[in-house]
Amino acid sequence: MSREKRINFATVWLSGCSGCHMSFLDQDELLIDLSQKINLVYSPLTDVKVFPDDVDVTIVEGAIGNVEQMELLKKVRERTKILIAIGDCAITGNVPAMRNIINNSPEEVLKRAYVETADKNPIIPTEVPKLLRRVLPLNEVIKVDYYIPGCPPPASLINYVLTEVLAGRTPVMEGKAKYG
Amino acid sequence: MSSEDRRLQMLERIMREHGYDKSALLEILHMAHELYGYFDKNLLNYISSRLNLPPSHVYGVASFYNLFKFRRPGEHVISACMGTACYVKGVEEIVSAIEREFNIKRGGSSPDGRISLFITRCIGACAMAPNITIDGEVIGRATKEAVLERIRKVLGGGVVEAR
Amino acid sequence: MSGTGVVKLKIDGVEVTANEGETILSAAKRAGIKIPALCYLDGLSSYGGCRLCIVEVKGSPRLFPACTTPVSNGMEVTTDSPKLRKYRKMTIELLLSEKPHICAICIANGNCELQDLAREFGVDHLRVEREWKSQKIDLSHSFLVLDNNRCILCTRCLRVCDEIEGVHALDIKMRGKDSQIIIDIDDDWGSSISCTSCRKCARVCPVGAIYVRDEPISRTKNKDIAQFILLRRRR
Amino acid sequence: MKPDDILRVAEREAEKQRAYKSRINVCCSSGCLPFGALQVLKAFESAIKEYGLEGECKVSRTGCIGTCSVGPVALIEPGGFLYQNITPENAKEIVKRHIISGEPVKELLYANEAFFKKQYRLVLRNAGRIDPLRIEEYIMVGGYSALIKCLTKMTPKEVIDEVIASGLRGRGGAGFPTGQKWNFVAREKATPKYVIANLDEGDPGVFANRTLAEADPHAIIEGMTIAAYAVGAEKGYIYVRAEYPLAVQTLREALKQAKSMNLVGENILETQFNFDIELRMGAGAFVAGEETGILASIEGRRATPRPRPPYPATSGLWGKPTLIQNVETLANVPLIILNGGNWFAKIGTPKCTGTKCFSLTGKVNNPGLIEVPMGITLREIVFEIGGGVPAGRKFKAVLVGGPSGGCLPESALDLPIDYESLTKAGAIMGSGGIVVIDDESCMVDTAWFFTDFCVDESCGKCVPCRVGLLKMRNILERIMRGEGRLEDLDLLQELGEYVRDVSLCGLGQTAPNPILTTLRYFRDEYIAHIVDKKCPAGKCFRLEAEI
Repeated sequence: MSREKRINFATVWLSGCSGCHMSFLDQDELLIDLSQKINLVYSPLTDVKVFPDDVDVTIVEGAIGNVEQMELLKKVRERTKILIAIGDCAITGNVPAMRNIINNSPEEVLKRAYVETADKNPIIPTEVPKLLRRVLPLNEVIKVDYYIPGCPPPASLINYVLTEVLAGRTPVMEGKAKYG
Repeated sequence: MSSEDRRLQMLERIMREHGYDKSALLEILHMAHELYGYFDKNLLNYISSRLNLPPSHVYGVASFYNLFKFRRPGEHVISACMGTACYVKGVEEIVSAIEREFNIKRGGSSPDGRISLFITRCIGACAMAPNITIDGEVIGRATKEAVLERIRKVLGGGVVEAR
Repeated sequence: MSGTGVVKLKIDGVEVTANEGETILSAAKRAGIKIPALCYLDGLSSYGGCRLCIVEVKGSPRLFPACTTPVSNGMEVTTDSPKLRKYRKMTIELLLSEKPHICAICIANGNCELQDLAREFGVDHLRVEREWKSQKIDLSHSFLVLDNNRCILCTRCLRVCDEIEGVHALDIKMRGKDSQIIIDIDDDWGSSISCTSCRKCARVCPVGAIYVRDEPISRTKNKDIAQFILLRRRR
Repeated sequence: MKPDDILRVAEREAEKQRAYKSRINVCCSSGCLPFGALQVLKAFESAIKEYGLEGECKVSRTGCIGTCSVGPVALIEPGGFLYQNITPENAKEIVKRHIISGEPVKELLYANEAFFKKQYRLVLRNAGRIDPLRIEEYIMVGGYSALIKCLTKMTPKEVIDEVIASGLRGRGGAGFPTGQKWNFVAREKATPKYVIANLDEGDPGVFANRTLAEADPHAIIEGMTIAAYAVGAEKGYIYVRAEYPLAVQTLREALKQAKSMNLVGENILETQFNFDIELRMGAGAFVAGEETGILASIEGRRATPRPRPPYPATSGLWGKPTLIQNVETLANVPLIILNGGNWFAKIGTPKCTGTKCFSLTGKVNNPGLIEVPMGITLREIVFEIGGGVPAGRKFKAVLVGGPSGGCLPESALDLPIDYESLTKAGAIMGSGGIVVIDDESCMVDTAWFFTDFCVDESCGKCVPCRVGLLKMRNILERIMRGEGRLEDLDLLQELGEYVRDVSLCGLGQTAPNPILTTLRYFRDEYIAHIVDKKCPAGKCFRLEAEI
């Protein structure tokens, strides 16, 4: 396959543990097939700093927890044709969103994390992106085209969905969408 | 006889009149609520043992119905009707005004425990909407000013008596 | 309820013979037709609350819960259709959104009927916002745990406690969105006077709301327990 | 007592009443009481005494006359002069000028003839005309003669046939044919059977049943006893909202009287027929008005409905055959028995016979309780009887059928009132609430209010109602905060249809109506909130923005 026919592919990592990216890599030898079809234009695995224009498919791991992530995600959406939410954090908020239980209050969350439970130097950091009041799943902010649930989703499921999407088909999720 | 004993005796009489019939639970709860003004766990446990009903059943039934309170209400009770007509005619504004002036939240009591503010379902006096009930007396076609004034009066009266 | 007569009906086009008074769910099960259900459990009374087992009956615009609707002669039942599928999917979606269900940290992960249903119906995301209010977790019992954050209010625990164990230690307090499982007069489980610690509630809980501490959930769960005891008693 | 004794009671009472030249009926219903009706009653009484007219003019406390917005009111007979906004001071004036000098006090008369013109009072035949606390007056105006007729001249089957011929349908909301329901219960073999009179009128903005009970409790009791005779029941319950203390009190007193005259109880009127009635009070749960919810509540349980079938007709109270009927339905029954089913069937429309009581409230000039023949249009109700919206405001919508009714726009006003037309338009008959909404109200906010009501009143048993409705309400709140998205409208629609189709009971099945109808008729208001971030009525966006 010539390089021209390859599609521009990106992966994005928001509030998540990177487990979904690990699972993505767990596709092992199947990644070789995949690499024939894609140009990896943006990813935590690359050193690209700015999310490029004209991306065909982007997979996004993690929930939206702060304003920086919110901005990035909106940019990603604008510049991507097909956006796939990968993993429970991106789909439901999952573990990162458990902080929502604490009164929807970032101040209390920060206090809990950096003051109450600190062994040394109990100080709330100031040079980090501002937290949103609530951690949000992707589809509460932008339009998501496909979802791959799981914590993390098994490599086989990731591969199935990508194969279908790259082939222009709609993946059938009945019997496959397992949270957790 | 203490008033506590008297109340218990009356409750016992009502249960006897109903033949300690389990299906009369709601009637008996009504009576107990009227006598005590609210439910606490001891009272519900007592009813459950007298009627030989599981305690969880009694608590489940009592907490299902809105009319029953589980906290001692304030000295004066204000209830705002949230029926459709009252809502359309702006009862919400009156309620917010009461909340602000007396530092009280709907469903709760003022910090000094002198007044409670409840939201009730339609009391059926829709043609006179909005309706606010203060200590059992319905004020129809209520205005914010009139209601606040009335509450101030009711509270003021209490202070005079206390002296 | 159980009559002596025999009725004939069609379920998904298959001719089925059933006893008068029998439910559609039970008749379908014998015919090998699986209808999804969550609050229903063999051996317990039918509740009709989860609405997963809704089916279409020819001639009626209404949908009927298969677990409570008795069969009748000549009835034509459809247990699967695009509409039913869409509605069942919505029910699962709503249940998942009602509480902060986080499979990743749940003891029942991998042994959960709600999780299984989500997979079966392909509920791969939620269109409605999830509730993130924290609810009471009762850890006061020496080995039983009640985590209201995971409860789907199917009432299997209530029914097994009332109908099989014969105690009725559990019930629901409040109503609507505020409904919650309680023990006795909303007491801590550890101080309950009526609970016999028989753990049947944990055995039948379809999710991870009631479980035995430090025990693998696969060992705790036993969906057949109610039916098993019922049959033993009839012996 | 025997039937003849009852007839003699009527004669004696009539004689007593004939001695009076005039009669002042003071409405002491829940509507007029807060405005000093009792003081007015006292003022009339003392004025009559002062002028020494005790033998000529009878002052009577009665139930509601309907014009609740101008209370306290009093009706002076003969002539049917209706006085409004009476105070103790002008009560004396009325006695002086009207009773003594025979000149009606024009400036105090209720001048709005349109309010009564299109009404047709069957159920409310005695409301405001007799003293509800005196059974003798009810008997005098023909009360209990239908029961006598049934017990002495008709078989239960004939009674049912008459009701079937009348075409009467349940007034509680769904409109199921009453006679057919009676047939179902009558043919059941299990005993004992029960009759339940449903007076759990929980819909906000509705007070028709309460008014009926306060004004004419014996009509309910008589209808109920006839129903019991027809279906073979021996025990009945009247289930009343505890929020209606005066109705409870009135019914309690009326039951006592009926029992003392042997019209309820054992061997009624010395026949073999036994029927006892007990009063049961609700405790603040809208869902307890649902057929199976009411059963659970009377049995002393949480008022959670259960799936039907089995229907209460086969398996109701304690698993026994049970007839559940709204009190308004029951109050129609004595008339049907006395005048015949065919007479009744001529009133209203062919498919929807008789009349319906409505509580007309909201932004309308003449709010109150009305009774109209079926088939009348909403326009006639709102603009003729109700006198339209107050000056300076514009009509926007009318909500028909309580919290789970539908919000209908101007274009639907020519709809005839009957079960089918209303359902088709997205509303329901419900228990008869009509709330007029003007341009000051926001339709999104209005839909939110009703949805919020149903969220609070949901019993929590089934998922669609417990969770689905809550999510719908939350989406509305998002829209009202200015954070709505256009996709929300499709989601609301989908959720609404789901909750309607999948919910266990009538509450859930109709709860999405306010949202579904506002989406259908007032979509532009939703879009204004979402796209322009504007509330056309200036009501919303008061909730704090969240993110």
